[in-house]
Amino acid sequence: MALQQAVETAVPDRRRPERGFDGAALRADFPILAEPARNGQRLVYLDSAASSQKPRSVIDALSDAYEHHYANVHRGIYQLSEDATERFEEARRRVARFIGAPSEREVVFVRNATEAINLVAFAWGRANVRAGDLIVSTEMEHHANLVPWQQLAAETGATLEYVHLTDDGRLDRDDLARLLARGPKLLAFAHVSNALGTINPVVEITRQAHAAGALVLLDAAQSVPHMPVSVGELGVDFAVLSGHKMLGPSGIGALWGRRELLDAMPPFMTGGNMIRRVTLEGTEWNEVPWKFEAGTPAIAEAMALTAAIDYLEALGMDRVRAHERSLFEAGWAALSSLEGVQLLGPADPDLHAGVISFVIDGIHPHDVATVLDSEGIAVRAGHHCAQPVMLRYDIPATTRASFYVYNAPDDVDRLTDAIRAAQRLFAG
Amino acid sequence: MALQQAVETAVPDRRRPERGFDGAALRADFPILAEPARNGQRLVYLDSAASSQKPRSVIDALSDAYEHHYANVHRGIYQLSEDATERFEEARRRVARFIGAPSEREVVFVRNATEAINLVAFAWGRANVRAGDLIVSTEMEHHANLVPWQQLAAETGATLEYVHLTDDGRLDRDDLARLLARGPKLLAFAHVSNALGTINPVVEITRQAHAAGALVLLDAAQSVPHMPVSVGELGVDFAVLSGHKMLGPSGIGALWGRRELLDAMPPFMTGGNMIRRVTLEGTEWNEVPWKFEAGTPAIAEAMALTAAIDYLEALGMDRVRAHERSLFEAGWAALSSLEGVQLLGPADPDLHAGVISFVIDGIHPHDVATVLDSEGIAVRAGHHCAQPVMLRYDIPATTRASFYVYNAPDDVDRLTDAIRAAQRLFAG
Amino acid sequence: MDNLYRDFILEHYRNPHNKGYLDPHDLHFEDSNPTCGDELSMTLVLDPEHQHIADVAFDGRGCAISQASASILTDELRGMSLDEAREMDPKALLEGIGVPIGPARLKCALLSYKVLQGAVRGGETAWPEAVDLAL
Amino acid sequence: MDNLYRDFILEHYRNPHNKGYLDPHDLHFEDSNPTCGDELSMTLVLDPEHQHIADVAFDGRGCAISQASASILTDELRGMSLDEAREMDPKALLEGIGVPIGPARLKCALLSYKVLQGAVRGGETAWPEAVDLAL
Ligand SMILES: Cc1ncc(COP(=O)(O)O)c(C=O)c1O
Ligand SMILES: Cc1ncc(COP(=O)(O)O)c(C=O)c1O
Repeated sequence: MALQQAVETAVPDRRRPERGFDGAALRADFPILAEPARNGQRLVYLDSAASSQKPRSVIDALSDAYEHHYANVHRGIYQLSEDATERFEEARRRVARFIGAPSEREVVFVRNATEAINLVAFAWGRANVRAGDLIVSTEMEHHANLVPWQQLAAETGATLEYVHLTDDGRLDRDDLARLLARGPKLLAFAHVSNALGTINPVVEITRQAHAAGALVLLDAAQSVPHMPVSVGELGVDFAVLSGHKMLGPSGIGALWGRRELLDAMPPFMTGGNMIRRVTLEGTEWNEVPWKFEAGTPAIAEAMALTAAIDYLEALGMDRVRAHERSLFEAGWAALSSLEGVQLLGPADPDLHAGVISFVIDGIHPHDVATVLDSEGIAVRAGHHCAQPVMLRYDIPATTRASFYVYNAPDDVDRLTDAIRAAQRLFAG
Repeated sequence: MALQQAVETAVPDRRRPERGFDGAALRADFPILAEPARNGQRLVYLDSAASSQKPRSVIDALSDAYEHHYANVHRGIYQLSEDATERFEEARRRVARFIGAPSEREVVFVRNATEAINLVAFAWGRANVRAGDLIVSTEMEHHANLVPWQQLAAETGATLEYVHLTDDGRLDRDDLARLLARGPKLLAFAHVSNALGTINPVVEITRQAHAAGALVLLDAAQSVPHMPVSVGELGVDFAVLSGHKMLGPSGIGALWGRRELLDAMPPFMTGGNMIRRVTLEGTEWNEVPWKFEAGTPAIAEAMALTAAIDYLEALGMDRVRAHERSLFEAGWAALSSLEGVQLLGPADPDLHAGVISFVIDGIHPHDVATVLDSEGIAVRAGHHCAQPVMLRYDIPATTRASFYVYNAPDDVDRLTDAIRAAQRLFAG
Repeated sequence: MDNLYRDFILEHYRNPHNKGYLDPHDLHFEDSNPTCGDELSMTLVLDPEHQHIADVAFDGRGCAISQASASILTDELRGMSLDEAREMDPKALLEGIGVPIGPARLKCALLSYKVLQGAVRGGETAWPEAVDLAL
Repeated sequence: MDNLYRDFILEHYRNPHNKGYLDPHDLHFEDSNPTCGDELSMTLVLDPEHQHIADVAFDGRGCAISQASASILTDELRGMSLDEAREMDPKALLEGIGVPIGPARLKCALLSYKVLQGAVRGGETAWPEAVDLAL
């Protein structure tokens, strides 16, 4: 397997994680990248921030689940169902370990990061936020970490404020301090911005927020797939992620929350599996995390998420980060050398994940994406579900190239060449 | 392929759907049923009401999705994403057609039937139900169609009443009439009871409910997989289903609702994809159905649901129903001939789906399930997430055998023999 | 797709027809495609009977497809009756563009159509059903 | 698993040890497993120093595993100190049952343990962590 080789040939790097690994060698593990795309050209997939491609091992894990281990989980008194339950719960343990959670009882399976945030907004929010309370989010958030708080504020009469951004795409720390001084109930912010690539200093900000008496919800959708993340070490109170962005299947994600917070929260959705006892008069809830998992969960998807975590752990998350950091540096250098290309977000590679958002003078980002697509390069163009970022920088949209384990310097070259070609084309 | 053969050898049956088809011949299509289970015995899977097994074509559709057509859907301006979007939306059209919905714009993808009911309880319920209003559910509902209404009633001050059951497991129509006379806002009931097997007369009940001014939510989780269902012909207002019970993958289900109802409802969860425009001040929602689909959906699962529908349509839903009806008749006859076995639900095969719930004198249902499991027979034992049914018949639990396309008379024989063996064992 | 920009569209984008603002005019409408920020306005002058379109101009900013499509659409309008404009099939415009437009960019291609409809129907209209996928 | 019922458990289920109700008694507790309706009560008589268990009986109805496990557990209790009973490892009971219990039935097997804990600790206790999977 290519993963095996990449890990082995990269052995010296084990002690030098700053070196990363050869992404091109991993492509053989990803069927969609291994096959020739249109015009015989190799597909250059630069949209992993929207959703990642899947290695053979994850696809096989799904088949294996349905071929050998499938039954509904929980309560089934037969071997197949006990086996399925054990594998489903094993996935929970693996997610917990992967994100440094103290206990798997703190990991709730959901569809995606969006549902995880909504769960907190509904279950924690409706029980804890009152008229006049303050919630703080930021101007760089994905809509998933904005709109649920707008809704919560509208329903409860709470106030929602946003930390503003600096010109180079960082959180304005003075503005943050000013808002924290007003004693918010919650600070909800992203570890990594999907629209700008900015990596936020989570430990520091969390310390400040806690000192101000706020709980912290971390949107880790763009960090957990790309760098070592330990919710324990970061000190946050809630964290959310999506499996489909970390080599896992669609339809599965997770909420992590501190046990005492989850215990105290009422449920969100209700139905089978999250219940201890139902009578016509009322209901007793199950314990966490099951209290928050109503109905039949994404069983095979959870099992396949284990395979995704296996793949990432075999690479090593510090080396995944090193790999993407080197791609970012190469991409940033190449694109900033082009005339008429503006790059968004901080230039410092310590503060920037493997996401490069840019605009080209005189060419609309949608046109850039279409031209790149005709060259076999998949990038995203639009507001990246972060319209306030577009408003902040007064642009209609950006083009975004985002990197993952299967990208390599040759992808940066193809991207750069294609942008040059687009510029020539539009210059006429 | 076994499906092909079964359909072909069953050609005469095409004109005589009452004949069904040979379930044993289909097993070759289901990898988990084709392999020898423990002790070299064939697995007799009689828990399809909890979740069905998956045919090779569905498993392959998942792999195919990830190997050739995977990208995030909507908004991606490159061929791969447009292809994924088209296939995802094609799944929506196929679900709409399969359940006789007038328009695919009325089909919302969710995780499962439970989420679909919660969506209605949150979005429609919070906007339309007031203190003093009446909601009517029934004593035979799955917890998924009970607890969300308990929660809605508790939050709004509405009253929740339940239609009682007759001794043979049907809805008490007098009780229903009495409750409808009180002018409820909503009647929520199951097409088929998962705990009793009862098939409710949906058309009649819906007509009565509409005459009383109530909307009707149909829990079709146990009917859509097993018989022809047309929401248009049934005349209901909302219907819910789970993909995993109809040969499809876990993690995908659907809500169907009348367009004008969905249009008028506020969203449920919020985030990316369900939004037209976001500013820091507020948000404009997307159109239905996307207004209700926040975040990245279960993309590959939707695509594979298309393959499940293909499989069922190739068999023909009238023949699926005829097949299960004949298994029900065989099972009911065999089990009622055993001494000390009580069967629940109506004896009339027109009113009973392929679900047989029973209790055995002197043997706890959990012990029955464990003994059957040791014989390679997977049945469910417990309250089937329908505790009020257990209270109604004053039993702690039942053992339940449920049939699907891959079952055949030999499964009924194995079940009957194993029950006899359990009785001998416990008699000592 | 590959030559989408190469020929027809880029030509119209670089050298748009009917670009500008008619003053005075009989009809005026403007709209935008919020997902990509395309903005478009259209001004129309009618014949003395107010039955036919005598002159038309568009203004706006945005992607090549939305601007080219406005250029192509407005070329067709002179002499057309208002009824004909109202009943125009959006597919005709897509065909007029001459290159396949992927679902994700249908809104770009149809913004000019939507603005025209707003002008001739006297108020905002829904996106044509064809753009559902692009939402 | 195959012989789970055949031998030890079925023997205890058919001919339970220590079944009944001690009157008078020093400690009493009862509990149920709501998911399957198993019910169990336990009565204990202590030695004069109130340090050791002198006699014990259980009563109840439910599945073979819950009833057999109560029979097996109560056999172990006579002469045991209250502290020992409080510190008893639920795994010891599972081992005492002698056949593997699948996760879905752990609660059946551990109901007697939970009832004992309720009696010797003077109030309801949580299910042992081992049954998490069975929830
Ligand atoms: C009648 C009925 N309704 C609802 C459900 C809930 O389905 P899910 O767990 O897929 O949400 C079930 C599942 O058992 C059911 O049988
Ligand atoms: C920072 C961030 N948060 C949340 C989300 C929402 O993820 P999902 O669509 O999987 O719910 C995304 C996805 O783009 C994201 O980038």
